[in-house]
Amino acid sequence: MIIVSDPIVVASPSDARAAFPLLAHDPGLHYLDNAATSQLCAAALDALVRHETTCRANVLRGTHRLAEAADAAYREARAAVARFLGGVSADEIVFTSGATASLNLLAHSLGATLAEGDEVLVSVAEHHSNLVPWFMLRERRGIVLRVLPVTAGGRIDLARLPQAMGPRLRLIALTHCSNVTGAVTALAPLVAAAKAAGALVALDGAQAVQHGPVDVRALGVDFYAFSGHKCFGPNGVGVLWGRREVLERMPPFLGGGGMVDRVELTGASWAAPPRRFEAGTPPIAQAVGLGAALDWMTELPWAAIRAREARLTRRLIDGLEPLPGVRILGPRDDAARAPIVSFDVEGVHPHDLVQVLDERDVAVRGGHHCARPLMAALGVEACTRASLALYNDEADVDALIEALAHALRLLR
Amino acid sequence: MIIVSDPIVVASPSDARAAFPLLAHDPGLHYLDNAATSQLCAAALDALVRHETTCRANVLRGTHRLAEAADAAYREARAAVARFLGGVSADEIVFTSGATASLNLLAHSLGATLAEGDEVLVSVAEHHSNLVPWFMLRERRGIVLRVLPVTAGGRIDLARLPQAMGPRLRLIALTHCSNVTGAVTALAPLVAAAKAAGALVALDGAQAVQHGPVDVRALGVDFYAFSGHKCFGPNGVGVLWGRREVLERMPPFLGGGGMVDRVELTGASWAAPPRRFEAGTPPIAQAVGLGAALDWMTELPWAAIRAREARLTRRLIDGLEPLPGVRILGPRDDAARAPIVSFDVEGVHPHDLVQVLDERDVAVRGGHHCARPLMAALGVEACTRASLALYNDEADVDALIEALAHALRLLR
Amino acid sequence: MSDSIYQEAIKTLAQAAHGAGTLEAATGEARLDNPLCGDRVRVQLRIEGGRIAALAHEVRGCLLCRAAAAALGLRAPGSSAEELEAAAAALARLLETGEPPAGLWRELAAFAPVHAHPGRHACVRLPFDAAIEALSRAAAGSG
Amino acid sequence: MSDSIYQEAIKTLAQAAHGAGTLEAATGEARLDNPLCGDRVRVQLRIEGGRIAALAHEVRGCLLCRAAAAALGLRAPGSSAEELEAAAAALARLLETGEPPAGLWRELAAFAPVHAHPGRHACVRLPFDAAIEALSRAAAGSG
Ligand SMILES: Cc1ncc(COP(=O)(O)O)c(C=O)c1O
Ligand SMILES: Cc1ncc(COP(=O)(O)O)c(C=O)c1O
Repeated sequence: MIIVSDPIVVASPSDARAAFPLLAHDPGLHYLDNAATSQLCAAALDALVRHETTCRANVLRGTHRLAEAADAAYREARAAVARFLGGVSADEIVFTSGATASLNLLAHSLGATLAEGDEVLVSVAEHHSNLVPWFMLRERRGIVLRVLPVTAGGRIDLARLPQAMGPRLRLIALTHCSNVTGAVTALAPLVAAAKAAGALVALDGAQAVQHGPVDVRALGVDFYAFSGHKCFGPNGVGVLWGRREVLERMPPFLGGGGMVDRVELTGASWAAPPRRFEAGTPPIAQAVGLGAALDWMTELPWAAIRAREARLTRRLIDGLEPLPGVRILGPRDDAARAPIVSFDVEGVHPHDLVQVLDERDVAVRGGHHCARPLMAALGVEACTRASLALYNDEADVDALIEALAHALRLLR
Repeated sequence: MIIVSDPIVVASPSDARAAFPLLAHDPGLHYLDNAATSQLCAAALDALVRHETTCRANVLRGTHRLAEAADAAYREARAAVARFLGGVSADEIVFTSGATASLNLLAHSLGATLAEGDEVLVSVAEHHSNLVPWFMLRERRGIVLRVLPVTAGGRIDLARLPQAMGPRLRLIALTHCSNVTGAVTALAPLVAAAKAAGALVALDGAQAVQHGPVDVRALGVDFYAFSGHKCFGPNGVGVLWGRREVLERMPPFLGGGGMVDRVELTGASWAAPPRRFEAGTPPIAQAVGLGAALDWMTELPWAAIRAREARLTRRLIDGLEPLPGVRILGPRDDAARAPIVSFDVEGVHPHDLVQVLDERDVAVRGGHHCARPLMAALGVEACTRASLALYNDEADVDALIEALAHALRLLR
Repeated sequence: MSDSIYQEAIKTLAQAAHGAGTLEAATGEARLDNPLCGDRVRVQLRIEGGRIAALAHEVRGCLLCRAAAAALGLRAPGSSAEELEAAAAALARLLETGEPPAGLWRELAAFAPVHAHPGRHACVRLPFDAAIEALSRAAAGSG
Repeated sequence: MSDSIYQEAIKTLAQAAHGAGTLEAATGEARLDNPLCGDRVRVQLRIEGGRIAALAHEVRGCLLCRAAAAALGLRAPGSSAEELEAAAAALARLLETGEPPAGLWRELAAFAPVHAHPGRHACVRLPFDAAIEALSRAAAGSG
C-alpha cells in the first residue's frame, strides 16, 4: 500500500529540503551533484504515484474512463510545461524521453530540412548531447558545423561570433548554461545576430531549468530543450519546445503509433505537432510528474531563491580559492552564472577527491562531465564539480570546503 | 510521506488483482484494455518509488554513494531483463523509452548498414510502430519493403513466405503477437527460412511479454523489442535485445552523453553496446521498476496462468459469437493465440460501444489500434478489442458480455 | 445511466438521419476526417439567395456523429451562413461547459453529457466543421 | 574512516611510484584508456629468457591507478608471464569478493576496500590489463 501526502508547499527556501523525500530521509547528506541529477520533489513523486494508481491507461485513443483521465492528465502536463516556459502554446510542447532525445529530435527533424553545405553553429562549451547529434548530422547530410570558442574565463566567446557565422548559417544551437562552469550564455547579441542572418536559435536548457521558470518568447529563441530529472521531476521524460511555425514545417523523426494521420502500405501522412513528434506511447506518468514539478516550481519565490543561490556560490568560490593548488575553471565573478562551480586540484585526481568527500557525506561529481572539448579548452582532462540547487544551504557549502581541505591533506 | 509495502507475492492467480494498486483500489473495474497498457504491479511501483527516494542519482560516471547505488540498481535492472528473456547476456540489453523507440533504433542503426535495394520483410499485421520506421527507412535509404499478407483467418500467411523473400532479404521484422487479433506468429518456419537466406529476424514483442517470460535464444531470433508499460512495469521504458555479434556491428543511433568513447571537435568514437545505444541519461528509475516487474513475473506459475488466460479467451469468444451482428476478427480457435479478441459489430461504431461498456465499468478499446493496414485487410475501419491479463477472471468476461448485450439493445 | 451520453433523443436523431444522402447541384462541398477514430463526414450544400437552400451529408462514424449530422440536416436548410456559424459556436460552447448557451439549436441540447468526455467532442463537431468548410468553399465558388 | 579506500598503504605505494618512467629496448608495450574517467596507462616491458626483465609505466590517473601501477612496477620484474597473469587474476578476485585470495601479492591487499566501489575497480585494474596486453604483444613480437 502506498500512502501519498499532500504536496508540500515551500513557504521559504529553508523549507525546501522537506519537500524532497530523499533529502528528508537522509538529513546528513550534502547533495551537491544537482547538475547531474536534481532530487525528485514530493509534488512530482506524488503526482506520478497518484497517476499510476488511479488513472493509468494509454492516451489519445481510448474512450473508457481511465483513458479519459489519463488523456486529461497528459494534456494538463503539457499545459504546465507551457506555463513554465512563459505561457507558450501547449501545442508547442513536445514530450520526449529527455534533453538528449530532444536535441536528437531537433538534429534529425530540423536537420532533414537542411542541405549539404548549410551551417550549424555550436560552441566548445556544449555538453556531448548538443555536439554528437550535430556530428552525426554532418556525417548524414554534409552540413558544415562551426564552433564558437570560449574565452580564457570560460565563457562562450561572442567576440568571435562574426567570423563564426558563415553565409549559409541556418541554426545556432547553444547551451543556455554550461554544465561545467555555470556560465550563462549572453543571449541578446546572439539572438540579434541570428535574426539578422535569418538563422534559428536552439537552446539546450538542461542546466537552466532547475534555477527557475524560463520565458522562451522573451529570450527570442526558437527551440528549447530540457530534461525532467534536472528540474526536480521524474527521470525518463524531457521536453522540446519549438515555435509552432517552425515545428509545422519539420518532418517527423521517430515513426510509430500516434504520430500518423493515415497509414497505408505505400506510406503514411503525419499528424500535426506536437503529436507528429511523439511516436508510440509517451512517458505519460513521467510527464504528469514533470507537470507537477513545474507547477510547484512556478509558485516558488524565485527572486529570493536566486539571490540565495548566488550568495552560496560566492561563499563556495571564496572557500575554494584560498585552498592550495585549487584552480576554479570558468567565471569567478557573480555575473550571469548558475550555482555550478568546477575546479581543478593540482596533483589530485577528481575521482579520488569525490571518493574522499563522499566519505564525509558530501556528494559532488568528478570527471569530464560529458564536455570533453570544453575540458580540453580549459586545459584539464577531468575536474571536480559542485552544483547547488534550491535545497542547499551554508552547511552544505561549508561541509564541502572542510571535507576538501581534509582530502587535500589526505591525498597529497 | 510515502510508505511502501513489501512486494506482494502472488501465490495463485486469484491473488493477482491484489498485487496491482489501481485494481485493488477500484474493485468494481473490469479492466480489459491490457493490450493498450497493462496495470502497474506493486513490485514495480515500490521499486521505482524506493529508487527515487533512496538512491536517485545519475548513472555511469558518479562515484559518490548515491551514484554507486544508482549504478548498481541500473545494472541489476539490466540483469533482470536478461533473465526474463531466457538468460541472455546483460550486455545485450539496451534500455530505450519504449517498444516504438526500440524499433526506431533498429530501423536507424541496423538500417544504416543496409544498402539501396536491400530488402526488409514485414507483414500486414504489424502495429504502426513496426511499419512506419521501415517506411521512413525506405525513404532514407531506398530499401525495398516487402509485406507478408494475412490469411482470411487473420494470421500472417506463411504460405506466401517463399514469394515474399527476395534475393536481397536482410531482415524479417514481425510482430510476435498481433495487438488486434491476438494471433501468435508461427516462428519456426520463419526463422528457418531467414537462416537459410542469411537474413536476421526481429520480433516486436510488445504484446507477448505480458503473457510470460520469453526465451529469445530458443526462438532463434536476433532482436526482440518491448515496452515496460505492457508488462506490468512503468511507463517510459522499453527494451531492445539484440545478439551481441549483431549489436557490435551496428552504429549508434542517438548521440549524446554516455554513448561515446572519445569526443573531439572533429568527431567522436563509440562506446561498446549496450551503452553505444543509450545516449543521455537513461530512464533509470523506470528501468529499475521494469526489472522488479520482470523479476516478479519470472516467479509466477505461468503454465497455470496461461491455461487460465486460454480458458477465459474461450469463454469470451463463446460469449461473443452468439450475439447478433457480432463478428470476431482473426482466429477463433485456441491455438497459438494471446488473450486478445477484437470484434466488429454490424451497425454499431466501436466508440459508441466502448462508451456504453464504460458506463458499466467495463474498459475496452475501440479504434484502428494503430494497425490500419490490418484493419483494411480485415475489412473494417475500426473495431472493438478486449484484452485480458493475469488479473482478469470470469467476472470480467461475463461483465463484458452482459454489458455488450445491453449496448447492442441501446445502440441499434 | 442518467448521465449516459446515449439519451433517447440522440438515438432518435441519429435514426431519423435528416439530410442523409447526396445533393444534386451542390454549390459547396467538404469532406473531413477524424484520423483518431476514422470517422469521416461529407457535407454538400446549395446556397441560393444568401441562404442554405439544401444540405446533405454522408457519415461514416459513430452515433454521436450521425446524430449531430442529422441535427444539421434538419436545421441548416433555410439558415444563413451566419446562423449556421452561430449554431456551431453554440455547440462548441455546450461541449466545453456542459451548459446549453442561449441560441443553441434545441436538438443539440441532448449533447450536453458529452461535455464530460473530451475525447468524443470531435465526433459531435465533425459534421458542423465540414458544413462550415463547405460554406466557405461555396462562397469561394470552389465547391 | 576505517573502511576508507585511501589507506596509508595505498598512498605510500602511489608515492613510491615504483617503475614509473619509460624503458629503453622494450619488447612489449601497451597503452590503455578508461574512457569513463580519462585515466590512461602506458606499460612497457622487456622479456628476457621467458621472464619479465624490466617494466616501466606512465600513468595519468587517480591515486588507485597509480598505486596499482607501483605494485606492478615493484613486483613484475623477475616474474614470468604466468605469475603476472596469476597476480592480475588474484587482484580481480579481491575486487570482486573483498577477500584477499591465496597468492595475492602482498601490496595488493590494501585494495580490499575498493571492493565496495565497483565504479573504481577499473582504476585499479587498468595497469594490470595494460601489462597483460604488453605481454601478449611481446610474445607476438609486435611490441
Ligand atoms: C504490437 C505492438 N507493437 C508496438 C507497440 C508500441 O508500443 P509503445 O507504444 O509502448 O511504444 C504496441 C503498442 O501499442 C503494440 O501493440
Ligand atoms: C548542458 C546539458 N545538456 C544536455 C544534457 C543531457 O541531458 P540528459 O542526459 O538528461 O538527456 C545535460 C545533462 O547531462 C547537460 O548538462
